[in-house]
Amino acid sequence: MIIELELFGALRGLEHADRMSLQVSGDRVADLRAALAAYAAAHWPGLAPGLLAKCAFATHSEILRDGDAVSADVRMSVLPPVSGG
Amino acid sequence: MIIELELFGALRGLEHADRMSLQVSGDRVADLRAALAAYAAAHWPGLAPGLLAKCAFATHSEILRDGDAVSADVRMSVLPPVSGG
Amino acid sequence: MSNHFLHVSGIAAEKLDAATALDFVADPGFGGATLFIGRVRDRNHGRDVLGVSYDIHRPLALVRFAQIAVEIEREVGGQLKLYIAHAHGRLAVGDIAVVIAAGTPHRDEAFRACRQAIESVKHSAPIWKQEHYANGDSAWGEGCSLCD
Amino acid sequence: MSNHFLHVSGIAAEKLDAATALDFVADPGFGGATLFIGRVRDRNHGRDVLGVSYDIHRPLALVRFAQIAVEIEREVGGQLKLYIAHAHGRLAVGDIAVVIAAGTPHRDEAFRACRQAIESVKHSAPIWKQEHYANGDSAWGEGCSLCD
Repeated sequence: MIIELELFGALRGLEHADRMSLQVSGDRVADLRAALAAYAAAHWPGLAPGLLAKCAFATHSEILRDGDAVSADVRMSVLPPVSGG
Repeated sequence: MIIELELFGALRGLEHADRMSLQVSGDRVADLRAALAAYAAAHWPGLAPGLLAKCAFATHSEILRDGDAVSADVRMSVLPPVSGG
Repeated sequence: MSNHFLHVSGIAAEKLDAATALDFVADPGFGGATLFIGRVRDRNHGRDVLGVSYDIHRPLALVRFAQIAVEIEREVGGQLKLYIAHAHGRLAVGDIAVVIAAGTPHRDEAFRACRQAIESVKHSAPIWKQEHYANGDSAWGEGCSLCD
Repeated sequence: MSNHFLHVSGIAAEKLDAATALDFVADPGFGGATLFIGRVRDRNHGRDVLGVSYDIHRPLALVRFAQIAVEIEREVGGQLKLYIAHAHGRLAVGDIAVVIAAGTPHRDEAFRACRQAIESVKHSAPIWKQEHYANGDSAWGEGCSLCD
């Protein structure tokens, strides 16, 4: 399915955009994570090693775990390690 | 000798004044403390038991100990337990 | 929950303000109020900093701020008013990035609440800092992963 | 020592003010500032309080505030701006009795400095509080002895 992604922090600069769509095989966060890793390997040469593994995936109300389900109806946010304050 | 005293906190209310003079036999803070205790026993019926023992004696720049000297030339302050903030 | 003020400031529209935070947490029954202000520094890790840009996931940040308030209320275990506000967008050196205030009956709870709030905001709120350096470079902060 | 602001406020002439304290401790090199405000509460030990009168030994209080600043500078071990001000005279419920602010490069030092300052002021500065109750009574605070 196609998942709509919203990007934050360093990821916006890597994609040169704050939104993107991604073809995902499977319906879990882990599948989305794998699909994004494959996309990043092809398109984000400036990606810091290990950064994607530290990114969380979230809806607009909660952070999901790798075993949670994703749906084409729900836009997902990709959250790099946070550095507010 | 005669020592001039400046009173603070509850002591002002007991003496109904913020200054007093006291005849002291001896030249140490301990002698001043004893003289004030004798005066209080005669004139301060509302004095809380044990309060005078917790009072410190000070110049305008430092707190003195019982063995330190006092002088008729230096006005002393009597400091009850503190409760600022 | 009316005793929590949860806010993500749009820096273009309004500057963060300590007085607003302190007014919010005042109460006739409260003897202590604490405040933390985080500002943009002119140096970090030995580099000259001209400014900082904050990126925020606004809806998720407000959810997280509300969770932080509930966690602190449980931890402090008594009456509490809490104010959390974070700037969004580009800030210059000296500008206020975050304001946290806590009001409680006694001072120990106010200090604990304020400290816990800033630590939680820094470590778990969906906010990202990009530093802009004097030499023209920019870099995103290292940060804390939100994965378990 | 120019980084310490040591002040006993005359309440008749001026109200204590958080903004003044925060401005004083700001610095381009400082990322964190903390503030503590102590206010007069409407109840204490179960009694309704109408107001408080503070008596202060002004010269000795300024000496003690300066000592506290030096102690904290040694404890924190780095750059520090510290502001200490205490009201003198009669205050109503909600009025500010004490304002302490600390600015440092990083937040941990700012929290430690602010907390140590208010504890030291409360336990060792020559200041006395008299509470005025709704029933017309007044009472001096129990307090900490300054004898060794």
